[in-house]
Amino acid sequence: MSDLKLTAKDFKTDQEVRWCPGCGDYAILAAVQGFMPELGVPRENIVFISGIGCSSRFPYYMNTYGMHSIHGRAPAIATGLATTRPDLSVWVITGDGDALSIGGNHLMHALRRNTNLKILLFDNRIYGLTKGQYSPTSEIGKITKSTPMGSLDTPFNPISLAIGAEASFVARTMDSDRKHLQGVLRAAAAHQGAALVQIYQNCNIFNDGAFDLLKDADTRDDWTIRLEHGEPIRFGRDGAKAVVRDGVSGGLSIAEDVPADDPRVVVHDAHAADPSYAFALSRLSGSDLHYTPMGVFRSVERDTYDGMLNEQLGRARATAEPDLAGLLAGTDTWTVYQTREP
Amino acid sequence: MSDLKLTAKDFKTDQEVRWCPGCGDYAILAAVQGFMPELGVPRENIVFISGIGCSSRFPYYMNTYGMHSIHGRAPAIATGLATTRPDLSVWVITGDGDALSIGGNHLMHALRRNTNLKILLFDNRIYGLTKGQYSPTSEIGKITKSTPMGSLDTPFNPISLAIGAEASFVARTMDSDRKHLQGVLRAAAAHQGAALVQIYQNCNIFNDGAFDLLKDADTRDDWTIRLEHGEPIRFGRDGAKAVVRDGVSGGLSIAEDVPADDPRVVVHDAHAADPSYAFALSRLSGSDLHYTPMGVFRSVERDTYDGMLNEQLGRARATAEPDLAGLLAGTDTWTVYQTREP
Amino acid sequence: MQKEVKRLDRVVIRFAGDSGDGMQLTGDRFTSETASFGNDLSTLPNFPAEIRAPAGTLPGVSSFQLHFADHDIMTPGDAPDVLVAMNPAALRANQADLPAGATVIVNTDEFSTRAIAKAGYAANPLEDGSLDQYQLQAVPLTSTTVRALAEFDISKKDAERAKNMFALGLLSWMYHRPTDSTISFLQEKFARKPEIAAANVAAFRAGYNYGDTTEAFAVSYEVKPAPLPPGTYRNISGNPALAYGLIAASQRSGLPLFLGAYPITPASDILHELARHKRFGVRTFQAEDEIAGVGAALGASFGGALGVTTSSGPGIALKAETIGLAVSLELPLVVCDIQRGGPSTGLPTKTEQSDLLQALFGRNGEAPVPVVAAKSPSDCFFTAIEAVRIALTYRTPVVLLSDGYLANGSEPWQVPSVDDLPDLRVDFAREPNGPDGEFLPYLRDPETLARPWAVPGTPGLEHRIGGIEKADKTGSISYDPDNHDFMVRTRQAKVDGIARSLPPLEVDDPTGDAKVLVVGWGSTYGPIGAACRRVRRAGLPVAQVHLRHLNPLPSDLGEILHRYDRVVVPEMNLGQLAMLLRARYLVDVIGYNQVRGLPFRASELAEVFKGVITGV
Amino acid sequence: MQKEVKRLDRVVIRFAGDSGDGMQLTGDRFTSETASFGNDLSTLPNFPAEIRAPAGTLPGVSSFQLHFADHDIMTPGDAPDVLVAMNPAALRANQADLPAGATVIVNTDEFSTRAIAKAGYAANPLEDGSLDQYQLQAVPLTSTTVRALAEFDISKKDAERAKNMFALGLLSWMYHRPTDSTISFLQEKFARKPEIAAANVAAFRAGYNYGDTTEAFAVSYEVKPAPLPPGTYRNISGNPALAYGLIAASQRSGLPLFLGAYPITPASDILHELARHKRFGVRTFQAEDEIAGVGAALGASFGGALGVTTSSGPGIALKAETIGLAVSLELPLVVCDIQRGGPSTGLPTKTEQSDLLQALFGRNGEAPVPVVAAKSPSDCFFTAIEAVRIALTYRTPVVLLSDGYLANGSEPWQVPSVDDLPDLRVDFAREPNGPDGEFLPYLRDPETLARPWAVPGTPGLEHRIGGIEKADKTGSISYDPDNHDFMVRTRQAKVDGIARSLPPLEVDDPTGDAKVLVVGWGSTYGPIGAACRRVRRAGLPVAQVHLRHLNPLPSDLGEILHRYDRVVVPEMNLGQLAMLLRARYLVDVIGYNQVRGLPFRASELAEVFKGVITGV
Ligand SMILES: Cc1ncc(C[n+]2csc(CCOP(=O)(O)OP(=O)(O)O)c2C)c(N)n1
Ligand SMILES: Cc1ncc(C[n+]2csc(CCOP(=O)(O)OP(=O)(O)O)c2C)c(N)n1
Ligand code: SF4
Ligand code: SF4
Ligand SMILES: [Mg+2]
Ligand SMILES: [Mg+2]
Repeated sequence: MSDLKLTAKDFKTDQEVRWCPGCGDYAILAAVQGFMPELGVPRENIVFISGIGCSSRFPYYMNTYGMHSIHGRAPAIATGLATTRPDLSVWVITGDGDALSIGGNHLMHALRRNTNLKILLFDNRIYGLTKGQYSPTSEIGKITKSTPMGSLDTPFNPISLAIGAEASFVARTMDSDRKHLQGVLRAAAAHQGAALVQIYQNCNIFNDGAFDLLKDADTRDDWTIRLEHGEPIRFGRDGAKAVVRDGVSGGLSIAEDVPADDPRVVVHDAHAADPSYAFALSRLSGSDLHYTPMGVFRSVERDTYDGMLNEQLGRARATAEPDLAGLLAGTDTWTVYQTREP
Repeated sequence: MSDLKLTAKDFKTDQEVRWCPGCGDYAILAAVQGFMPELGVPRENIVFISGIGCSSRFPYYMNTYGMHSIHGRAPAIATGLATTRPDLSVWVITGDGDALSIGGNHLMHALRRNTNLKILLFDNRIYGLTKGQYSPTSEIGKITKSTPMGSLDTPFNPISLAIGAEASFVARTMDSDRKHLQGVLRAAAAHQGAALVQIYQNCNIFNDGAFDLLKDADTRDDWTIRLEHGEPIRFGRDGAKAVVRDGVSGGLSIAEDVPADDPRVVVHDAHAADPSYAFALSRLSGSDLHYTPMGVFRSVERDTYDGMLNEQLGRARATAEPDLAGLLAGTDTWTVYQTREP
Repeated sequence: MQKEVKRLDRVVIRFAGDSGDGMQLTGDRFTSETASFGNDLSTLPNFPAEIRAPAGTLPGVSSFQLHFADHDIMTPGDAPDVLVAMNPAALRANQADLPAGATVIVNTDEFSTRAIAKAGYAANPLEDGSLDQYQLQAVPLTSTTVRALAEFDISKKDAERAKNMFALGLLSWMYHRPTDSTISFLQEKFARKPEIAAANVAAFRAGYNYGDTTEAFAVSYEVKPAPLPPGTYRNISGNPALAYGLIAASQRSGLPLFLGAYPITPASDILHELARHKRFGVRTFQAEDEIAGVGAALGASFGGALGVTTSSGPGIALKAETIGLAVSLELPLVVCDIQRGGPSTGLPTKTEQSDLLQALFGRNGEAPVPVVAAKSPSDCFFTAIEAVRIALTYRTPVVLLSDGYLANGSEPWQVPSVDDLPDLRVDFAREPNGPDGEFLPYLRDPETLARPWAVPGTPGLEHRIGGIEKADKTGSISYDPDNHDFMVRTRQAKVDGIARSLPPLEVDDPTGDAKVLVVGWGSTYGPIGAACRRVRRAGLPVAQVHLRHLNPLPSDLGEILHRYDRVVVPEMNLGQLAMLLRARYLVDVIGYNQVRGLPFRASELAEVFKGVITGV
Repeated sequence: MQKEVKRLDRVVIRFAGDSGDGMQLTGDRFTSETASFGNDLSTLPNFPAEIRAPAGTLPGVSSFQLHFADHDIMTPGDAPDVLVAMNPAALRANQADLPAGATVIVNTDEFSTRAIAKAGYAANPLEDGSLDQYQLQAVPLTSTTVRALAEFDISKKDAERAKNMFALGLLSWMYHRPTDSTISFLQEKFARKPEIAAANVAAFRAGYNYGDTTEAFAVSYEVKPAPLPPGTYRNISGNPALAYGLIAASQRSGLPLFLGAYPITPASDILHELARHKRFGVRTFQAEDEIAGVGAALGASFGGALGVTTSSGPGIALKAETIGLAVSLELPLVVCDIQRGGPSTGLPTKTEQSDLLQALFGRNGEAPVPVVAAKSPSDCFFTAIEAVRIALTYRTPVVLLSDGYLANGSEPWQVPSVDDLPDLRVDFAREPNGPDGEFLPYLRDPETLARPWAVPGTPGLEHRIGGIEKADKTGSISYDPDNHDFMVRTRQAKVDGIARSLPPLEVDDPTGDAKVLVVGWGSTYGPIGAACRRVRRAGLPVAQVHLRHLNPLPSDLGEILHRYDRVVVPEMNLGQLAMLLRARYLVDVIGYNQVRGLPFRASELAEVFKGVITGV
């Protein structure tokens, strides 16, 4: 689609990348830089805005406009930019702490407002930059510097949370699976409105191997549920596992050895108007990653905040030209002619 | 259950109530004061903590311990209190702006942590105290002082949001329906952990009649779905309407003229482990209130944050008595004997 | 019968009633009648934080004070010559402010035994002689209004509601106010309910005629127009003036205005006002909280818009971290703090000047921010324009301080001509500025030390900025000790350098022989000015200087302070500017401080100044 | 062969390498060896904000400086006598600080052409003579370590990792350090991996023997123990000291400690430390953000706990509104600000003193808060206890200021005996205190002006408090102007009154004839003290006073300042305390300011002081 002839290299900066060797962030950076040319948007019209965290250093490494802002506030800052500059492609880079701990409220509101933002949440289930405290996605009972006897809070399921917050686009992908990651980015970029992409990311220093179950060749296929719109949800080495709907409870569950023609097998519908289905999908996996759906959970079109606001401006303007003098004078003026009386 | 012989009057204070005449808050206050004796907890062990808003003036009118804190922060403040004082019955009073706008993040985290708090959200779908701007629950397109051309943000569905945030108890009730309100309070009080109770509340100054559809005798029964655990979900004047499950999509929907023995009718299970069901229920009503479930959507038991933390303290103590001198000295000391050498 | 007409040079009227009695509306109407008549005027609305505190109680009382005159005046007046009390509570709540001889118009219909007791009176004040020192006008406002509206087909409740219009009519007669504007106002306001509109107009006329015909009202008063400089005038209060100033600045700079705000008293009306002017390309964003409000404004500025956020003390506290980011990013941003009583939630609907130090120092690290303050309702317009000028010229966040009194108080304003407004156009960066054809986002303008503003969409200027310390010129992350020291001092020097762009201060020292200088800032301008006039009338010399710029302080201020034997600084706080002046100039300034949630009384200040002068 | 042993009175060693080279660990070990040997010491860790910036790059360099001596010392030393450089980048990043004649130990294995270029060297510094002025010790650390561990069955990577222990062994030999503690430390650290443990111990020993046997190392050095006052000592850095102080205060007050915190550098370690001591009834709550952290702490205080929150500049900014609420509620609360470089995200891992004004004024309204500051790592312990004393006695939030240097730097500490710690027990309100048997939550103690602390669970004392202005005594909502003025002044008077509880300041003026006074606060204590010693050794008199209390300022400070001809205030900011002193005492203090993210150098300060003294 792009006739700009941009390549991944065009999106690299001269800044040396300062992540730990082996950090999953490198793979994500490479995948994003590799995808950017597809956007067909000139570099000057792309903006990356991040909060604070290892992941949030990302914008420094993208040769576009960028802002490394403050902890948790990127969605709010990006909202102001996207609302005034609909001509830009605005991306938010955030982490599980940045987006879900301090920044949870901004994220939720950005999603319900449906401002045109692409939000990439690097989820390593840990606070990396502050050296390894548990995060809102850390599994319960996690031993960290701040929880020597184990963490106590039930983690958020970011997909469930986003759907509960009226998100119009929600997806999940993996740092190491470049093809899948880029596929999800493609879908997110095509979506009109706010898109939340949860990217499982390995922090090899403070939470190494967190997602190995979904990476190791010998477990990957058994635990990963790949979602393709319109396709029956089958998975497992030999495709014998499937997501089926319990006729009674109506809930979704996993069935083994499912015959090819089994009617109970759910056909994935990312465009379902009722978010209940996507929500049910999001509950198939807990923090143990047992049966983890990957891909686009939900993608429905809805008017965007920026679109509607700019439309209101247009309508207001259509009714009458702006008249500053008239505004200042208002309707209730009087005139003084004479000067001081005797 | 109470042998304290307290009455509603014992919970009234000398402060004159400063809400507008006709405000729904009066009814809620009366209902809560009427319910308190049932708690069977002495007044001195009850604490009401609120944020800021008309609704948040509530604690001043309860003759218990109370704090009228700052905007949106009540859940955080109450968390500190409930965690250190498990002997207290801690109630949070908040509004749709206080809880879902500025305070959204604290609410979400309080729910996932499951600290033992009873959170009463007075939802009048408007900012009352600041004289009528739209709130996160206001219907889209709402004309207010701050949105003369109509609001643009898709409102939150507080029930969906809470379920997406891993809430263990979520309910909805109505200011004017004292019996139902008190029934919900009873269930919330009995629940071990964080309970969110959304109370539809009429602001007769800035959003009058917002919930009339569910109050007026001639529409009430047709639009209100009363949830009773273990009961088939039937409603409507003659009980001919019911919540049924679509066999194919598995989604929930409303059916008219449902025969008494129709198997499709859903039997309400508030204790369902999978929150997908409660979430689906929450989607039956949009902000137009068309088919509004009332009652306890979800109530599941889960360890509480305060319980687990205090258990950890107990375990730590069990291993060894606290020894301050030992702590200060640590393991790496040396002793200086001689004084200045020649 | 022909009634006597007395001529007065000035009158102070206070309308007082329940929050539900529409006193603010009544006051507003009387104000615009008075404005269009051509008097100079100044108003002071005063209401509780509750929306409708319970009827008949003291906390429920809402009042509106108006001072108008045939000469220019500076304050809403210290004490009312006339009090209109719609019920016993309104009488009791305001009685203390009444000088002997004042006229008191009471609505006798509301003086039931219950109401009298509810207000906390032991006995009926209308009968126990406790009002003997006043000229009491007992008028059954409610019943007379209801009777006057007998033939209208409206509810009794609606009829009673119109009693405030009856009262307005009565006072309009007493002071020869023009009535047309009110009548057309009512017809517009109730356009959708013509019956109600007609009833209110009728009540208004009935009140007017009541004065004209009733024996009790033997005298009416005439206050001639004030000889204001020729021009077109309107009445305006601070919040709309501020909103207009922002729109004007947007128009004159050619930058779209973006407001990110979260509602809070007394700042909300700026959001409301701006939301009505989308036609000017104004985008208003009601954010989820104050942090998102300022964050969105900063994001808009990054994109080349005029980013603004408005709030009051508690909200400004929440914005601190983001303002610090703006200091580090060096992007334009205007932060309006409409101050109210503090600390914490404090007194939301009352006025105070206690956020000055928060504006200056309420951030982590060395994070200098220019601060400007408005001195009167209409001055909010020009102060907003000045705040924008500084923000755009120096690429910096600017804090604009107003307060609850300016926000809601009003005064006549000579409408400025658009062409006289400053040209605020800015040059965005368009070309690389580096020696090797690269773009250096922190290469500064040698004069202003401002960095280039390169907005997304500009090819070749792609760059990254952030809150971590930046290397000089390149803006890349740098932990170098000397670079940090340099950048910290450079940001400070940039803000200090703004002083070079400021006009010399105007010292008001008519006789030139004053030994005492009064220094003020913000909304104390009126009371201080009025007090200085009194002092001079009393034959004592006194000088006055009022600061619009609190940071940086004007270059000539130090020299001016040292010219006088004594410097007095009245503030509605515990001495915040006083501290700054002492630290900066080592001058032993005398602070006079009140933290009562109300503007100073001119008479009181005058006594203070006299004391200092005679003490010299 | 018998090697020469030289005696030294003091040595400054700096270990430098990649973030991944374990330099901080190496430094810590050398420090505790040195501590247990009985030297006085002071350390300065210095590392980048990134976790593992890329190997071999300048930004990736992490260093640890240690100063130890046979006498008492006050700083980590201005310049290293010995630099251990694990790679070219480490050499290049630290070379500038090296005085001529310094010993430089480099790991030659890492000096590949690529690595040399990566560090930005044009040529190999080991060959181009650019190190001629130093005593160069070229040691193939990596390869020698790997060879030494040949027989261990561990990965090459693990073997190479042990090179820092080899270096530690070498320096332990050079300076006659006791080795047992390190060996047992390694066995503990790698308890779960015995092979790794054994390998590291072997590497450590190999390094030791390498020094002993290699020709190149002809000399070893002896630094005798320092004659510290008798007692039991330990080495401690500021964050653990602060955590212990809080635990001690909790024990001495009998109140359970509740910490509400959100992680942030350099404060996180306090959360980590306290989380390990649940046995003391310590509850640590990692909140969703800083606002929730302080909010939860305040809620805990309301319930009768010792509520504490810890953060650094950006987080403190976010807590501003809630601290204002605490001011209004008048509940005990301790807010610890471990300052770092600002503004905004600034320099997260560097030190600075630039939050003083934020601590004092970073809130809306008149919201006075007591402020105390620690002067050395171990002093964080006593400062925490003092902060708690003030919070509990006066029922107020207190800000405790520490900084990145104190947080991570360490020094020997004479372990106090528990019984010598102050008794901090408090009396909760138990009975109604009103004339009519009612409870008045704002009826104050006449001496301290503290209000009663009535905790939930106390029958008969049920009451409501909030952030809206309160009526005196009853605490009910009040909009009364005079009440507000009274409450504002009373809250201020309460904080001012704390000064009456402070001991007289200790002015260090040995000769008694000094004309110049140096005033400091916080972590500048060491450098200022060391500088004063140098000045005095040079025969010039100088006086020093160091402030623990920044608000209120001690009652005798004004008189002390006026005693001297000149007052110098060195600060790692642009002059924040200087401004306060000028405003309060009208003294023309001279500020000496550096904002480099590093502690002052004693030598530099000494020159500044001399300049002022000779200038008098
Ligand atoms: C206001 C504020 N609070 C706290 C911090 C400290 N801090 C920086 S990043 C971070 C969390 C990082 O975790 P995450 O968002 O998951 O990013 P990651 O480093 O794991 O990629 C914290 C607590 C800060 N910089 N600013
Ligand atoms: C930090 C802060 N921001 C804003 C406000 C102003 N404010 C007070 S209440 C309120 C919203 C009230 O709405 P809601 O929570 O729905 O309560 P209601 O009045 O409708 O009961 C706002 C914006 C404030 N007091 N403090
Ligand atoms: S700490 Fe973890 S997340 Fe951060 S850069 Fe290192 S590996 Fe990546
Ligand atoms: S404004 Fe609305 S919510 Fe507030 S007190 Fe009045 S009626 Fe109730
Ligand atoms: Mg993370
Ligand atoms: Mg509301």
